[in-house]
Amino acid sequence: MSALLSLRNIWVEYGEKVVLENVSLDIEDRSFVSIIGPSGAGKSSLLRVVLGQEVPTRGKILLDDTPLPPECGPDRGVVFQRYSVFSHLSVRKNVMFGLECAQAPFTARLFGARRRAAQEEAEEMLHAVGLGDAMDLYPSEMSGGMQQRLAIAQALIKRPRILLLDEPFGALDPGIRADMHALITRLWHDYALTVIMVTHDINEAFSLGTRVLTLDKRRHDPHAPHRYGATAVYDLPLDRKEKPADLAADAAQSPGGNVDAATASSPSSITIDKDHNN
Amino acid sequence: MSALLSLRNIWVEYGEKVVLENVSLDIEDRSFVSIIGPSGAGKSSLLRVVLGQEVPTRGKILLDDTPLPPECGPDRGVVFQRYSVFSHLSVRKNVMFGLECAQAPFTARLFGARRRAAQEEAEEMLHAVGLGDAMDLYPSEMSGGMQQRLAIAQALIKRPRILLLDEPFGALDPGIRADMHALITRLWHDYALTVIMVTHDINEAFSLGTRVLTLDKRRHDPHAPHRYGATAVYDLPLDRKEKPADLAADAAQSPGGNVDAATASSPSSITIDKDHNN
Amino acid sequence: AMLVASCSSPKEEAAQPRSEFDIGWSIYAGWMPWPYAQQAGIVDKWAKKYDLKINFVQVNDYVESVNQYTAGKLDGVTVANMDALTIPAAGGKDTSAIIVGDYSNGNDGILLKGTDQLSAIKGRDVYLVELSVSHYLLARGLESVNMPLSDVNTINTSDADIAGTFSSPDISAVVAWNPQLSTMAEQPDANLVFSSADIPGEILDLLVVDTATLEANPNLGKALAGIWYETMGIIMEDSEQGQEARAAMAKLAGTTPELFEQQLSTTYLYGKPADAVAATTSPDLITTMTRVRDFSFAQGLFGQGARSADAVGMSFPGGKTLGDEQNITLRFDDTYMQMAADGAL
Amino acid sequence: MRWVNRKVGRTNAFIMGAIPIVLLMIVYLVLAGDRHAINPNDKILPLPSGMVAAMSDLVTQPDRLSGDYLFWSDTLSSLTRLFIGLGISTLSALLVGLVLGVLPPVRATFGPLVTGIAVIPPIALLPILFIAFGLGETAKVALIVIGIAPFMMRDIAAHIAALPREQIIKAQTLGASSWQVMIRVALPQAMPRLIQALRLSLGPAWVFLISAEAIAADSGLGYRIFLVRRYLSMDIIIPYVAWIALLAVAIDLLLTFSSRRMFPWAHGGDR
Amino acid sequence: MRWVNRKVGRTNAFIMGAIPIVLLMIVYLVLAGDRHAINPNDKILPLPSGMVAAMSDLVTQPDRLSGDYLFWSDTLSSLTRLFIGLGISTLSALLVGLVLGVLPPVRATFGPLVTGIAVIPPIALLPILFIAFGLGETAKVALIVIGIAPFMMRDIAAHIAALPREQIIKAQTLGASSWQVMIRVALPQAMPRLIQALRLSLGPAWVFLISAEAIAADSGLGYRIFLVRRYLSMDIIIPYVAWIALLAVAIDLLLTFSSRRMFPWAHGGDR
Ligand SMILES: Nc1ncnc2c1ncn2[C@@H]1O[C@H](COP(=O)(O)OP(=O)(O)OP(=O)(O)O)[C@@H](O)[C@H]1O
Ligand SMILES: Nc1ncnc2c1ncn2[C@@H]1O[C@H](COP(=O)(O)OP(=O)(O)OP(=O)(O)O)[C@@H](O)[C@H]1O
Ligand SMILES: [Mg+2]
Ligand SMILES: [Mg+2]
Repeated sequence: MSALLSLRNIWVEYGEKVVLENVSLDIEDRSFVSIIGPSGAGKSSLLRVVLGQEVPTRGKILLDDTPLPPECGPDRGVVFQRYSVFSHLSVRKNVMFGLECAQAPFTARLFGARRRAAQEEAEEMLHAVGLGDAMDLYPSEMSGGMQQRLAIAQALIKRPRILLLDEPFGALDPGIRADMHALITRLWHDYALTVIMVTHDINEAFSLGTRVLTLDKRRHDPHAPHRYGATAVYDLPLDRKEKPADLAADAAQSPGGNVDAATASSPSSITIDKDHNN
Repeated sequence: MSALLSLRNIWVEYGEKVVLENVSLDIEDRSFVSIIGPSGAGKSSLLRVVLGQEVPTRGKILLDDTPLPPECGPDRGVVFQRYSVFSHLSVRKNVMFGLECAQAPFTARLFGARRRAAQEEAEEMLHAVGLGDAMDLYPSEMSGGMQQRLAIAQALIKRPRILLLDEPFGALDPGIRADMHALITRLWHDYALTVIMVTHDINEAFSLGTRVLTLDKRRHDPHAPHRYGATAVYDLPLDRKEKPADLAADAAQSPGGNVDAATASSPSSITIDKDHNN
Repeated sequence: AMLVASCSSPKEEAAQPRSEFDIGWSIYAGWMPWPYAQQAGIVDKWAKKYDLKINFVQVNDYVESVNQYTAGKLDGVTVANMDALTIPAAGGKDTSAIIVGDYSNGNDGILLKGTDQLSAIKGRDVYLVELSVSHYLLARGLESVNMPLSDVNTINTSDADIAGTFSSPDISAVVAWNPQLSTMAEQPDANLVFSSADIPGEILDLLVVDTATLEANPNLGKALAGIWYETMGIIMEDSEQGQEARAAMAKLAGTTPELFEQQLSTTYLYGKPADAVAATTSPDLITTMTRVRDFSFAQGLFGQGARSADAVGMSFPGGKTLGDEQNITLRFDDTYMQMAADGAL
Repeated sequence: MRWVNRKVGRTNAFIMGAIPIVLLMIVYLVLAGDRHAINPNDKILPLPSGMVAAMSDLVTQPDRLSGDYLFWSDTLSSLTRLFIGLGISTLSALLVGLVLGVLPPVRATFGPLVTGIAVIPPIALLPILFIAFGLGETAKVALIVIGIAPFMMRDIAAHIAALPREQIIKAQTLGASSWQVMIRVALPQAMPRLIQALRLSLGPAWVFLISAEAIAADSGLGYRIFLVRRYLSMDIIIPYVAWIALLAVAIDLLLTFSSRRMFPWAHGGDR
Repeated sequence: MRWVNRKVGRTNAFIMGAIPIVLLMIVYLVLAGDRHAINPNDKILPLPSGMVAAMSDLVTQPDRLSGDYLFWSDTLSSLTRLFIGLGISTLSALLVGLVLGVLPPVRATFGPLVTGIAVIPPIALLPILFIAFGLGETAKVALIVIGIAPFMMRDIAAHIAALPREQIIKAQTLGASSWQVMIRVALPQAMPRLIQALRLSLGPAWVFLISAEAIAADSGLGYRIFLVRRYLSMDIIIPYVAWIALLAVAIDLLLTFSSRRMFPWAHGGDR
């Protein structure tokens, strides 16, 4: 198998409640996987498992064909659903943190020329996410969207092999969102990242991803809703270069449950967004 | 003036930083105001001022032509941008809280028949937001979108005169989002609410609102970005019954800054969403 | 506010006759007869005779017992002569010493490590309970070798902990009383260089009661004298009953009979009322109290108001007085001991 | 695996936790053995055999005079005082902390007073305290209460005052009055913290109990310790101290356990 | 306006805070006046004039023997001991708390020991302490440290262990090692809490200082209080206690202030 990351029969349970049921996936190196699915389906749980934050109750995960250690590391970057930045560091220092950890194992702080270099790199990234004016603020002084962008900058500066994004652009206005799309696409190309992104925006899922994965319950027991977990009900590889509009539309229509109700009623919005992105 | 809520020359400043600059608005009774604008423009700050959580540095706010007391009350409901529910109460009790406060001034708890009635009402609301299966969970056991829906149910059950929503549907998948749109529209009609909603989804802003307001900076000093604050740069009343598609498209194109870049590139998506909504 | 309010309640309204009284005691060889008497039923017997109720209340901390008496929470207390003068009497509380129970005859002493000469104490750090009879003993001891108090450096040490501290190697001089004294004397290199046996009759152990209460309730004095001398009769016997009584006292004091006998042997008990009357009426008592009050005044124990050693007045049997006659607050009263001697109780 | 991520199972945790304690005991035994080799009558570091001998009377023999088993009656008196003191402190901390935490005007008025009382070392007040409350149980309980209640009040008040402002706002938009905010929002969220504060106060509470018993008592663990301290009877003091530690650890565990049972929502991060 | 929402300005807060304190003083004066009307020599509730007279010697006159101004030399000795004790405790609390809080295996191994030490009342250990540390300044400082450091360690460790799991995860995805998590994530966030713990420990620290000075000392505020307790000199005890309270409040304010200055991010909710 040449897959970078393989999930084999993963189950995630919280006590009685089955959240993920028998999920098996292979994720290729340099792919951009979008994950969609109804709220509460287990998308964040899946990311947590891949991150190493949570250990699946059953099943195993292979990274480069070796079992993934049950801890997270700098090879996997993350942007959490609830923006989590270090509240005790200013914006600039939040972004520099990753650089400092890598370059100064002991002090975790840089000085002199190396500090200036790191600072410049951080500032460049902050400009890219539109926080050029907010370098010296503390997170508590920023709006929701600004914190979210800070979290993105923080994760991107490390250029991790695998980047896990949990609704990263949810709190952003369309203008900045478009900028971020461009930024992430560029970094993905330039640094050969593998990206797994959870989103609720189907346009976004299709326009950015090379593969769209729908997570939902296959079975539903109305008397014991926690009995069955979600799994990948639909897995659609897209060829970036020549993704046909109708295939995308098909894809959006097929998954069961809530998702299809919404997407079915606005098929053309996908077409439009495709335009917007190329 | 027959306006329900009047803002007169409101300024909001944090120390040196001007966030809102001279905002004046009249909001009619029973209107549905959508507020859009770039991240960090001051949308949440404006809601906080209307809510009474923050006192503007200058200007005054009139509710029914009397100055608004600088505190919040049950006449104004709110859903915050970062879902804030009571972490020590189960889902059902979170929603019942408002009913219990109103009906039992001293114990803030209901018993017997009244308790059952409140419980039923809460459960009905929870079913409406799709949390029928999660009544007994604590917020920490729920996904982001579920917490957001809980916050919405909690605010809606009180049927406040003025409902303030700060990106309420941001963390929801399209299917549930459509359900929520229907729910909010129904409640707005049935209970004669006045709604002020911040959103980043321009389709949503136009399809739900009777009036769309764009908040942005009019002036920008590149050397001192905090010098100037945002204000309502564009204020567009929509006639619900016969909102012409091209007017909406016009509106989206006119505001300055980032917003227009994004909306201009996807004009037709607005048209589509209008279809979806009626 | 509650704190302050509750201590203002016991005013000087004690002048009416009452039938219930609280007497405080703390653990010391010379005072152990009191709790023993209570346990053995002697207290009840005499109280019934005079139609009174007398409670003996143990206070673990000696100073606290005297403070409680001074504050009016107790009607009487067991106390040493010096503390009776400097705490209640100097505080304006009119106090009568109705029973002179014993004097310390070796129960207080100065211990030095590594020498048996008192004069070697010069320049050392001396650990003791400052401003107590130990301090007085130290002053008298130094006087006997012609040294002023300033030749040593005194360090205040709590009486409960002094035994523990002496085992630390950097401490070489202590002044203490029993039982701590004998505990420390067991240490191999400790020497007793001066003790209260060298100044017999100067450290007296008394039972004092509030003068106003006593005047209103003379029966209290009679009952207490009756209790004391009946108990003395038992415990000073060499019989099996006496031995048992002393063992019971040892238990009450938290020690073994052997150690307690040892402590009793350094306590001169006035077993017969006549002996106590003789000691109280002797002019030696006035000499002793003069020494004690001069020492106390020199140490500032009479407080800021006191301009001279005469500030606090004392009276003795036979109308003799010492100090300010307008402000007599400590009265040595032999009435009840005399009644006991006369068998008039 | 990085150390931050190493989870320790229950059994392992138990074994690992026991190691340093056992080591300390061994060190003690060696030292005590050394001292006894030099002076067989050494009182300062008694051997276990000596402690057992000294304690067995207190534990198993009724006192000749009172008929009580001294060790057990000491424990009973001390625990009674401790629990009354802790109970009063907890209750008043909850009431005062709640009011101070939720209502800024009350905080402004009484906050400085509580701070003032909290910083006055109660030991310095001992002379005043016994005069005010007499020699009965009241004074001992009062010392515990004065010693720990202001600390707990401040802690609870600070915790409540630090609740996210959004929660208070939210409750008000849902129609809650000040009173309702207090009992439905602040109170339940203060409860786990209250238990936490109680746990932290246990140590000081014992200190004050023992100090009070040292001065005026005729039974109690602290009384006994101070009584035999005059004779340097470490063979009684050390077992008593160990017993106190054991009781304290048991109470601590009980509190932790009940907090987890009663307020599961507050311990989500612990799983 | 609901009471929850009433903000109190600085000046008002000052005035309101002073009211109950002033009231208490008036009550005291009335009571003291009453007692003095009956017994002009009353020692228990001295009048201010008496306190001034008693204190003026200590404050302004050098002592005959040592030539020191007693009040000031007492203050100096006590503060020196206090600050050394607090310093050592704070430092060790930071180190131990950090390690215990961040590294679960270390917590499993040493957590029970720290809890055990924290719950043993140090007062009961006094004899052992003297033997170990002698009677000099070391023993006094050691009593303070033993008295408060375990509490602070537990508090810091608990605070760090309760940091959102996401933060630790996040730091690790950014490449931080255990050590880096400790110094860059846990340490800075523990600092405001450390100051808070220090504030809460001030009261107990004074308690232990005074206890230590009561046991063996030749100067210090606690020494003086326990010395004059022998003759119930409330005219000295009360001013000394008030002075201690004043010092403690001053330290408390200083700590609050510096925490706000140094860690503004931790006090965002306060504005
Ligand atoms: N406590 C504070 N101190 C200083 N500045 C603040 C504070 N709170 C908010 N701001 C600033 O106010 C501005 C507006 O914030 P606000 O949260 O109102 O933005 P917003 O329009 O809601 O943005 P978003 O869409 O990202 O939520 C931001 O630039 C932010 O930096
Ligand atoms: N700690 C927990 N205990 C119990 N159940 C939990 C816990 N955490 C998550 N769950 C459950 O797991 C399910 C999946 O949660 P998850 O956060 O993965 O959903 P999601 O797909 O990310 O949803 P959203 O789009 O709303 O963020 C939810 O139904 C939630 O109730
Ligand atoms: Mg999620
Ligand atoms: Mg916002």
